[in-house]
Amino acid sequence: MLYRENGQFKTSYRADQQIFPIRQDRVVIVAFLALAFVVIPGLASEYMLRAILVPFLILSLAAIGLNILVGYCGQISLGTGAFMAIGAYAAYNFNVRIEGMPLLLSLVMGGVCSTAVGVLFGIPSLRIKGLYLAVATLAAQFFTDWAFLRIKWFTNDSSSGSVNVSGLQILGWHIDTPADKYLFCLGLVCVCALMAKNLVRGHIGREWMAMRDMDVAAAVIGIRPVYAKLSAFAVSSFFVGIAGALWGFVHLGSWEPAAFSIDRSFQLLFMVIIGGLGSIMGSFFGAAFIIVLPIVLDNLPYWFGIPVDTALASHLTNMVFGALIVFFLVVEPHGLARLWSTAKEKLRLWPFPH
Amino acid sequence: MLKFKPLASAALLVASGLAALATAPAAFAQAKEQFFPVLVYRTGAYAPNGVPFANGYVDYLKLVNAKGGINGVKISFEECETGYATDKGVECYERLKGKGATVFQPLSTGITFALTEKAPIDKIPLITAGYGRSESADGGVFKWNFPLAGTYWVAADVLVQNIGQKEGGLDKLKGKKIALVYHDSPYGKEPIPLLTERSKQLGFELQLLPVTAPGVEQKSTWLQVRQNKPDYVLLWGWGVMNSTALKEAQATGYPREKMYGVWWSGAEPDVKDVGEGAKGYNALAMQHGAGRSKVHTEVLKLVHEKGQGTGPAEEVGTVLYTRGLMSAMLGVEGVKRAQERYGKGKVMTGEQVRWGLENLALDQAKLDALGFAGVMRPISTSCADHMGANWARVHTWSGKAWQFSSDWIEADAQILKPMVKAAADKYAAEKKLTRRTPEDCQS
Amino acid sequence: MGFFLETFFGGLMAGMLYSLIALGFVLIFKASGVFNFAQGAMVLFAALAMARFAEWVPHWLGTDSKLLANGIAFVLAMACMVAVAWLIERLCLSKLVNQEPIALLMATLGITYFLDGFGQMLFGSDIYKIDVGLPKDPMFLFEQTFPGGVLISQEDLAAAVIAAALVAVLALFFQKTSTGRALRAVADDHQAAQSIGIPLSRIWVIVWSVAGFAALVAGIIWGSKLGVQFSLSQVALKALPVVILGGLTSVPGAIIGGLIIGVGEKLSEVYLGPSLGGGIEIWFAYVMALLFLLFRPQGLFGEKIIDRV
Amino acid sequence: MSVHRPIGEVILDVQNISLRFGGVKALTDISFNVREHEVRAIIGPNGAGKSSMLNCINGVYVPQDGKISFRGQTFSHMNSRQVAEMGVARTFQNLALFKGMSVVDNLMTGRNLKMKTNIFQQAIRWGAAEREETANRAFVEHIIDFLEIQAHRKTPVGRLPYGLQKRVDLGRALAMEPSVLLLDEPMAGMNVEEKQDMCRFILDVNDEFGTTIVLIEHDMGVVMDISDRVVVLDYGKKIGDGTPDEVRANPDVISAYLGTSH
Repeated sequence: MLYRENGQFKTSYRADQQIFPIRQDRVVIVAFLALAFVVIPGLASEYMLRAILVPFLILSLAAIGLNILVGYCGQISLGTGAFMAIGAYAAYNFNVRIEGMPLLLSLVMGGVCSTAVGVLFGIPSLRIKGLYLAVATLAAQFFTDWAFLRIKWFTNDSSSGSVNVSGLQILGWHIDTPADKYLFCLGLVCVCALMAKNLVRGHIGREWMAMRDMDVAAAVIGIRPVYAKLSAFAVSSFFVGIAGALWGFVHLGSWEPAAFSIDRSFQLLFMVIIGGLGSIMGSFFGAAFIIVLPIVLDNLPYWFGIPVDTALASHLTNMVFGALIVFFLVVEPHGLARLWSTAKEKLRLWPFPH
Repeated sequence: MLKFKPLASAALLVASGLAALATAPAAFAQAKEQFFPVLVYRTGAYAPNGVPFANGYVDYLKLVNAKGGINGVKISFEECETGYATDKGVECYERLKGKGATVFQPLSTGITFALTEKAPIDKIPLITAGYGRSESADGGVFKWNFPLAGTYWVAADVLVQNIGQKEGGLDKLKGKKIALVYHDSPYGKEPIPLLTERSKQLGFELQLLPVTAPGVEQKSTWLQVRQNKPDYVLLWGWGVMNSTALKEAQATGYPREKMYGVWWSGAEPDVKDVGEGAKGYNALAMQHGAGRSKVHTEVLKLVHEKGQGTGPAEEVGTVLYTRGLMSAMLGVEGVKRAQERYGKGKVMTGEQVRWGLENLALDQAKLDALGFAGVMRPISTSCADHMGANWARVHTWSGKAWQFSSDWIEADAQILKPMVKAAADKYAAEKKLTRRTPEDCQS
Repeated sequence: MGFFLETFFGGLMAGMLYSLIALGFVLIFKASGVFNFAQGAMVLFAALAMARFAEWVPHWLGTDSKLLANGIAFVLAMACMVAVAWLIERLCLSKLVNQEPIALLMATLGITYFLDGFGQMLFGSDIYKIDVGLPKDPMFLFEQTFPGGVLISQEDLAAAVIAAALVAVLALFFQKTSTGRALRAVADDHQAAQSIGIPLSRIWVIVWSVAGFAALVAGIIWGSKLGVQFSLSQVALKALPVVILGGLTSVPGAIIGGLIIGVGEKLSEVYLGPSLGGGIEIWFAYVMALLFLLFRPQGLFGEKIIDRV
Repeated sequence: MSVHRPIGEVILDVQNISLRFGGVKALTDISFNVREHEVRAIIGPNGAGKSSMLNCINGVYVPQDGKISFRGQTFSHMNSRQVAEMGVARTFQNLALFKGMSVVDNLMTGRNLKMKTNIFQQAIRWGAAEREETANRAFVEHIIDFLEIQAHRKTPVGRLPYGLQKRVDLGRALAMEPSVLLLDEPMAGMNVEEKQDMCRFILDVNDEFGTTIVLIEHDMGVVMDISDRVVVLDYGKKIGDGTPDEVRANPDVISAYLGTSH
């Protein structure tokens, strides 16, 4: 009833092409942003902000990046962690080596470096397809793991190979309280998400999807596979790189290559699949699900005051998590995003389905 | 908001989860007890080593309570599983911090690095007994880090000295080949600077052989060992890497007597299933070795016999178990020392505990009273020195048990001090920190 | 020269073990089109079961005959693997038919988490011992030809022989038995196979059981080499480059691929490693596979695809 | 029906094309040409190599020998992008639509050669990119009207009935504003009404835009009605070429179709 679009007429193609063509959607999204920017920083506990929301935001950004590659361009990648690592270490080097380097700029440069490497590791995709490509991308993963441990220059010759940053600030705004960190990430993520959305609904986005759905036909109507695929790799690793830089700078503050291990890559792939391939919104759903679920499961015993042996608890966590993943793929292989849209379909008629 | 209604179960679970989490920590802030967070890894790749440590740690806390708490203040504690993963560790830190934690023992070099950035802001001291960043021994820069009873640089130096003794004098090391087989991570790389320093000074040749974590595949590493035949092999592994290394050594016929492990490579899980194959293998005993002393019997009597034991009773007295006991004891003693200044029988804050740890004075008498006689040497910290002691012993695996094979060895301050200072200053420069002033030390 | 041979043989033997795990991947991919990331978890699970039963059986039966204990333990462990296979088919695969490969891949990752948790919960997460009496000490060949001779690890040699035997058995099973033929039929075309009355679900249970068997053998060998504990599941990562290099659908591919990777990574680590600072073998294996793929995008022995419009 | 526009010069000339897959000969020494504005049909039994012929022209397959010249330029093999740029569009026998995308998006994809804004402009969208988007959208809407699929704009093509998918396929080709249109069995599997609609569309395109049309079709009736000249392939060889009437009379063609053994 509330969610009816009839009576809303588009008088221009421009109006028809906006992100949320339906008024109710716009209302909700605005309300939601207001909540995120104004209410949450005030209300949420420090634990909530530092241990859940910040990681959630950062990994959503990474998931968006990965989704562009896997969901929109149909190239499976298991090497996302690598590109996060490149983003993080590149940003770190710009930060320490160049005096007075603005924080934002070093983050972006992190993204740029990861873009370059992303394109490099994207080249095989012109020849290798599907699962073969997926496994091949692991080469990137293990190579970067190694490179950042071995090549001292990247870690500014720190004896242990672990690096750290602190005193984050933009134009005098010192980002140190949890709320600051949260807001900083939130802002950045919103901007990136908007850009990502614009790309996927622009013609570059259509080229990616064309490659994904039917590459021969795409070539015949004049899309260059090289350009389409590599641009997807580039854009994807750019966002992933920025996310990596944020993960290091804002969330961890001090990190080692292990922070971007292969488990991270799998975790992100989970987010994209569970959230929904080919959906920006879905990336957020996926991230929320994958981050919060284990923590919730961990905490359950304490909330209900059941004294459970730590080992047992985390075994159970693993089992439930794994089982839920499978359950999800079974009930809704197209992810939370699809659930979301079907829900909206239903709501159009609700409460009078007939 | 109607739109959210039809979203499926999982989405709802997440939402409710978020809501619950928002409120969760607050519900746990209670003040009459001294809360000890316990970061453990009882699962995953490093569980075999993590479990006994965790059991020892918890058993000691239970023991303290059984003996009436810290001057009457009962200890409450909560475990959090890190699985040795940094981001999980950070999550645990935030969670337990919210429940009133006043001292953390990260139990992982990676997590230590991450928390070193957070602790000063939250005013919570970190005890990293026998691990963490070696330069953090310099309390002038690392106000909140306490690598009590030894860092990796101490370990490396003691090993070099012990090898020297075997050879009959450090000068005999000239021209010798020493290979470092290390876990390819910040943990494994910690000793490298000191060893390079020593090799320059003593003129032995240092070979670095990294092993990719977790270290299940080391054939090529040991082929290289066989190829360039080093006189000694230092083993800087953790978890499965240790036992695998010993097995490969056996398979490539490298004499185990020539192998020296760090104190994280010298416990029962590392040699248990190699058995006879590891006979003659040497490793550092941080301060304590294996075997039971007064404190263990107390634990057995007051905790295990009451059916409160965290792990199996036969585990009591194993190397990592005892290290758990010792680490917990150091934390508790820190609180006790703080109470001497800020009021006996009170619950200490993070800052007060920090003072306690910085002014720790565990003389022999105190150790005897605690039942740690023969387990460890006295420890006394100061503003300048957050380590408190730089002694260690070496023990050797007989095929059945660990037996001490060296006397106490003290790491060479002449080498360590300048290195620690230099590294600490570099850190300070990077972070634009200034050294603490004497006044600050008094506070 | 002697040392080169040592490295070379070492590589071959390590490679043989990789192929053993790769085999699990290939079998399952052939028959059900699933890229089974859970293979590593299955190895761990099987090894844990084997190790623990071998420990418990003597207590239950009161015998101390190692052979008997190991024998029974092996049977029990195998039973576990069959049960696992059956559950996976029932609860997961049968529900996910005709999903796109990536969804299936994710499902197997889910299974991995589950098995990791479940295995450790049932059998504990300490480090356990499998002792099937593989010789531990090295032996030396050609001592007259080369100074110091060529060192061969007897354990690896034995392991390689067992692996080779297993491969032969599986090959026979595929070629000769009627089930084997059914399996190949399914591999070629699900619908067609069903239409001539081959029960898909049973075939899948069988395949996963066979893969479980391969996992068990791999688990026993690696277990007795490394000791049984969590990291065992990591060896799967060593098998991935083997699988793509050999071709996802080819049993001989898994074997040859394993040997190439094994030898390649050992030689690279020993001869290239020092100049690069060491620790290169794991990524080198992947890069090697990648280079092969650039020339044959479907792996050495995989089928070629011509796209028709 | 007759074509209002005068048949012009030869614009597409295929010379001695041969194509093999391993041992299999798909095409042997095929030559024929296409004149501007004409409707040119390629017919032949299944497996005669008709689609392979188009794939060679599109650069999907690379023939082993032979040349293809287009508006005077000669190529030993074509590059898909180049072909598209030269104004050759194509529909597919077994629908090669972008299943995951809506009808509008499929047609918009056909405009990709006309879209010039770079990736950064698109990321910001506001300004140039949006203007371009809107302009092209307007063009696509014309095609949607022309093909009478207004009702299905936003539907994912996967959900459309077969007949409509065929139209979308044609629409995507038209969106490229082609000067030559290659149609691979545009009426396969259609009922009579749908076929009539499709014929109408094809002829309208040919009339209104003067688009040259190369058509593969099985339905002899249709072919003979709408095409100006016909090439007949059998087993990868050319067995006939000429006006419908000439071809109808050609004995080889008859035997090929009535299956007399040669």
